[in-house]
Amino acid sequence: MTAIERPLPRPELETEELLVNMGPQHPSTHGVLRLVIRTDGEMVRETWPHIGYLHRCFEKIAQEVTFPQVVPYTDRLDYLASMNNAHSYCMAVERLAGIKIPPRAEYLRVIFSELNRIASHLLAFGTYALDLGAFTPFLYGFRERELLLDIFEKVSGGRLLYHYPRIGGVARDITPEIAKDIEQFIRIFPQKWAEYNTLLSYNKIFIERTANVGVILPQTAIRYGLTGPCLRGSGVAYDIRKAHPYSVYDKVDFQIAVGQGEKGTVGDCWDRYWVRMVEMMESLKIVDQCLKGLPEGPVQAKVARVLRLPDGEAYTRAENPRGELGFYIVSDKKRTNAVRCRVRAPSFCNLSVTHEVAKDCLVADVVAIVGSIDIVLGEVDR
Amino acid sequence: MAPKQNPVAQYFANIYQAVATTLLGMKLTIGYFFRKPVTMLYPEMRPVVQPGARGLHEFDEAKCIACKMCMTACPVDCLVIEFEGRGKDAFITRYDIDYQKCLFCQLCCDACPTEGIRMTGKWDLASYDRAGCLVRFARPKSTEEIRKFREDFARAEAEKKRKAAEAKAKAAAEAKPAAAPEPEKKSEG
Amino acid sequence: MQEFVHFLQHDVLARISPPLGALPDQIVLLGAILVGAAPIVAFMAVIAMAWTYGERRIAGFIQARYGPNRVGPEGVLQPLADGIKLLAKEDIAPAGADRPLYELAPLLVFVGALLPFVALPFSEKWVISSMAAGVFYVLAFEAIEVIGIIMAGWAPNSKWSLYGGMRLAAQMVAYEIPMGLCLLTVVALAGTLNLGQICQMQGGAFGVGNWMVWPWVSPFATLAFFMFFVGGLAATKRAPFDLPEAESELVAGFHTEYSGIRFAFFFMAEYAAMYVVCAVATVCFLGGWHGPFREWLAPAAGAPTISDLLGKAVQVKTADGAWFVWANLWGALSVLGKWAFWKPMLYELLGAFYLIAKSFFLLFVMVWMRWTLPRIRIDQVIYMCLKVLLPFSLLCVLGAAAQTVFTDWNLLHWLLSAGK
Amino acid sequence: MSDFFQHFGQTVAFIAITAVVIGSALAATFAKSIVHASFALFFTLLGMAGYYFLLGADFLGITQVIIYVGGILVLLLFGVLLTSRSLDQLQIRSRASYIAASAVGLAVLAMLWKAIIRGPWQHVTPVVPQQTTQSLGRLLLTDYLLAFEFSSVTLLAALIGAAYIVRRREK
Repeated sequence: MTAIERPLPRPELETEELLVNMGPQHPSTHGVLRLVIRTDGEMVRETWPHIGYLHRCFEKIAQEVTFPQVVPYTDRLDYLASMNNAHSYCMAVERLAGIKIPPRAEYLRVIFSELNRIASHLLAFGTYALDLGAFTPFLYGFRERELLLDIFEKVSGGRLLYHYPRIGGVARDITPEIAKDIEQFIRIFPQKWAEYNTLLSYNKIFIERTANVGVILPQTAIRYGLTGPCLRGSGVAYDIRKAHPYSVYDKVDFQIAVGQGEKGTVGDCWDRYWVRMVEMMESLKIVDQCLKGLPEGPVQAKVARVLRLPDGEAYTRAENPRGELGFYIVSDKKRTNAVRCRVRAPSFCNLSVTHEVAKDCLVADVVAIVGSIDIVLGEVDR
Repeated sequence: MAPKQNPVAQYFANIYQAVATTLLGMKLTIGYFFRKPVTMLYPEMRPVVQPGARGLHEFDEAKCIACKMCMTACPVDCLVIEFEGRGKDAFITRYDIDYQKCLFCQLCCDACPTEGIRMTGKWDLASYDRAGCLVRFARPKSTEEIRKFREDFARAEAEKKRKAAEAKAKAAAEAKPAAAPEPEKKSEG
Repeated sequence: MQEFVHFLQHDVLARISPPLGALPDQIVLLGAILVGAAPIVAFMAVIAMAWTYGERRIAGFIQARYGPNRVGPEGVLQPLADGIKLLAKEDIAPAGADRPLYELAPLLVFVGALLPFVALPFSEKWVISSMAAGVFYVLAFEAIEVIGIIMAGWAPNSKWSLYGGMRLAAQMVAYEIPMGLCLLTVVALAGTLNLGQICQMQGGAFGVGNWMVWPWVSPFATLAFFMFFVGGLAATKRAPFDLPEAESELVAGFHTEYSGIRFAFFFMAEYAAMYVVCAVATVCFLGGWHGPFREWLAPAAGAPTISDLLGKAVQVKTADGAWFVWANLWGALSVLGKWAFWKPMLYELLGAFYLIAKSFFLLFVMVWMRWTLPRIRIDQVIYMCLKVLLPFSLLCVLGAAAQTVFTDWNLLHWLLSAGK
Repeated sequence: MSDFFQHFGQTVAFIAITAVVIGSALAATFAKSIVHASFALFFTLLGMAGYYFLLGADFLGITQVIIYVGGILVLLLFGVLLTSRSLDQLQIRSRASYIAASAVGLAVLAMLWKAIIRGPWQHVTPVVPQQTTQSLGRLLLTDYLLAFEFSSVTLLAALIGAAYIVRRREK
């Protein structure tokens, strides 16, 4: 806490600065993030994010339990994007083990990863509206997310923690009924999306609250290692699905959503928000294409019951709804568990920029900025 | 970036936008006001659980072969199994799942070779105390029963052993030079 | 005030029994205040309770869900259950709180919300004090609420509360100016500060033709109405101006540390203040108690008043030497069978119905807006007040002044009501 | 008899209001915390409004509330609450300041006393003008227009001056 005492240029009028603890029990900190903000009246001079409140030793656990047993734990990293997390982890193990998974499983993984991206962005949209004081979009977002959760429940049995991608494929095949549900969702969603835009995206108050607020310059974003919508919101067209295609992403056609500075400056909160909104529609396109091109075949490759990986290390990354989720695994052929498992969590890296961005702004802006970065504390603290 | 506008025009445009977008939003919300809610009245209307949902476990003692695969597969060690005997005739004395620890990951069910343990859609798992979180799936057995099974099992084992020894002796008697000792099975539990 | 006391003395008490009529003014007034205060508090409580339920139900439907529906039929008893819960709750004060101020603050806020009801008409005759400067009075006593809330922000020794209090003070002080100017528009057009008189001249054709809000009466008043409503949203800290209690920024603002019955006071004060703003808007812009079909019930010029009727009915009996009220109960009850008694009663009742219905409609719009819009930032709140509302409300006042000078209000009134 | 009660009631009200005013004024003077002093001032100002109401000057009473309570006191509280904590504990630091403050206070008291003694007091039956607001407005815009305008211009000048003093200087 020594940094707090660092003197800043004094304002003209002698005022008293206040050190305020925002969180961990605060309505707008997305879980248990603790922000220490130094304020001068309504102006925030500096913000320090404090993390670790939700630490659950994920990496240590991942080194203790066997490889298939880690998969349900990855669900709990970014609990809003379980499909994507497990996808990334399974890819790492498969790469080390040299398992080639059946094409149908690849397609299913992509379909559900993208649907989960929509679900996650719907929640991000809703909570962001909540941060800015609009309650209703939150529930509308939940309403559509519920449709997705029903689909996930049908296919995986879980509503939040799916444990659907498994090492060597996916847990279950989809039934025609599930395929129909997904098609139905693809049909109705664009109209709901337009409603969100009417209600929130193009609302003048919302634009005023987010445009030109919390501008992250492209170079700042790159310097802090931001990924995902936070990076693309700053106008950098970097998406792992395009830059380093994995799974079947090279076979589908979609655009990278990039912040244009449509309502204000490139890299402001509105841009980050808008990237998420556009990504929902792009994900819908991917799901549509994958569903149409879904090959027949098994969904699970042959995997040894007691999985031992050869000596080696692997790092795989996947585009999570929040950015680049990487798993680095070191394995030993004598062991059934990883020697080292390290997670490169997007929320953790994205959160680091808060200190740089959330300063010399209003208290309300801090909420808007933290909300627009869209962190999940389960992943930040791991 | 919006084209640079005359500040006066910008001022009025802002006011217009603020009013217009507010009215649009209000039109949308009032539309929902007159529509039927999508939520359900919970205790009266129960949500339909999809087939294959991962809820409370269901344990079939008859199918269990006491192979302990579920116990091994569990990432959180929430499963405890104790039994007498082995294989198809195993006598399960204890099959507990501690739902304070359970992840509902279904790895136990996937590991089970006989589908003796599987998950049902039962999701209403609240209990008033911690003791309620520990669910004993196996039918409780009296010590008498266990003792009886032990005796029976020991007798059967002895019988089996005797038979095996007899067969061995017979085989040895039939072909003396080709005698090889049968690998001994290790008994578990 | 004086007339009211005289009315009580001569028309009510003296007719019940002559010695009662000889009671001194002050005693009568004190009695009237005590008797009169109870219904106001009750009315305020009922409004607050009705709207806590209404707000949650409306929010529910807007958000495609049900809202409270468990306690009583359709959940209408929910506010009662909440009230009992709040009353029964432990009253917690944070350590380090300034106890006297902490305890005084909710009361001040409550009193501040209660005082405007004194000048607020409920119907043409149903008004506690028809004071000359009614418009001004209603605006003034919101100031007490501001002080109460600053106190509530400071006393619990919580930073979030302090922020809430400061924000509210800034907001309310700023928005009082455009709100006052918007009302001044009406005052300029009507030529009086008396709420009753302002309302009285808005009848017009069919009871709706002459409302201030209609552009043909005065386009400036139309504009002023909308600005008054926006200002009212800000002054009652309703979304999108709910920064003082912005839950995503300040936890709960100035009432973060309050619980139980003290919290209930804040809550009731908020809804009462909302009703006051809506009722003032109704009285000044939306024709108050005027509405269709009401003039059919209008009493004729020489028609006896209710108190006349009552007095007469009672007096028949007093001639026999029976002094007490219960002795004359039959006479009093017999009045109930007369249309002449019911007609003015219905006339007032219909007026009250129109006024409260219109106010409730505005309240509904407030709730509707709250569940639609995001929250504005504090600098935008002040920008909106000083750079948008203030110039336009000044324009309204000037325009209205010009209108009264160049066109005769009475002429316009005459033209519009010529049809009937 | 009614007349007696009229006076009696007024007297009671006057005494009650005076008690509030004097009590809160004393509290404002001797309060340890400047915040408490400010809140005590609130009751003093409200009591003053009560005097106006008692005299039948309802418009003036409301103005007192709206200007002093709603405006000035809120600004005062704003200043007090947003400035440094060191002001929280108000205390007179030295004997010299004690003496100086007492001297000034006594001087003011002496002047007031003289005014009270010299004042041409007479008993008039209070005539409650029915239309205080209108007559006040008329007077302000006719006889006292110059004074009215002058005071408003003075206030405006003060406002601009304050804004000028607290402006941010470019370096």
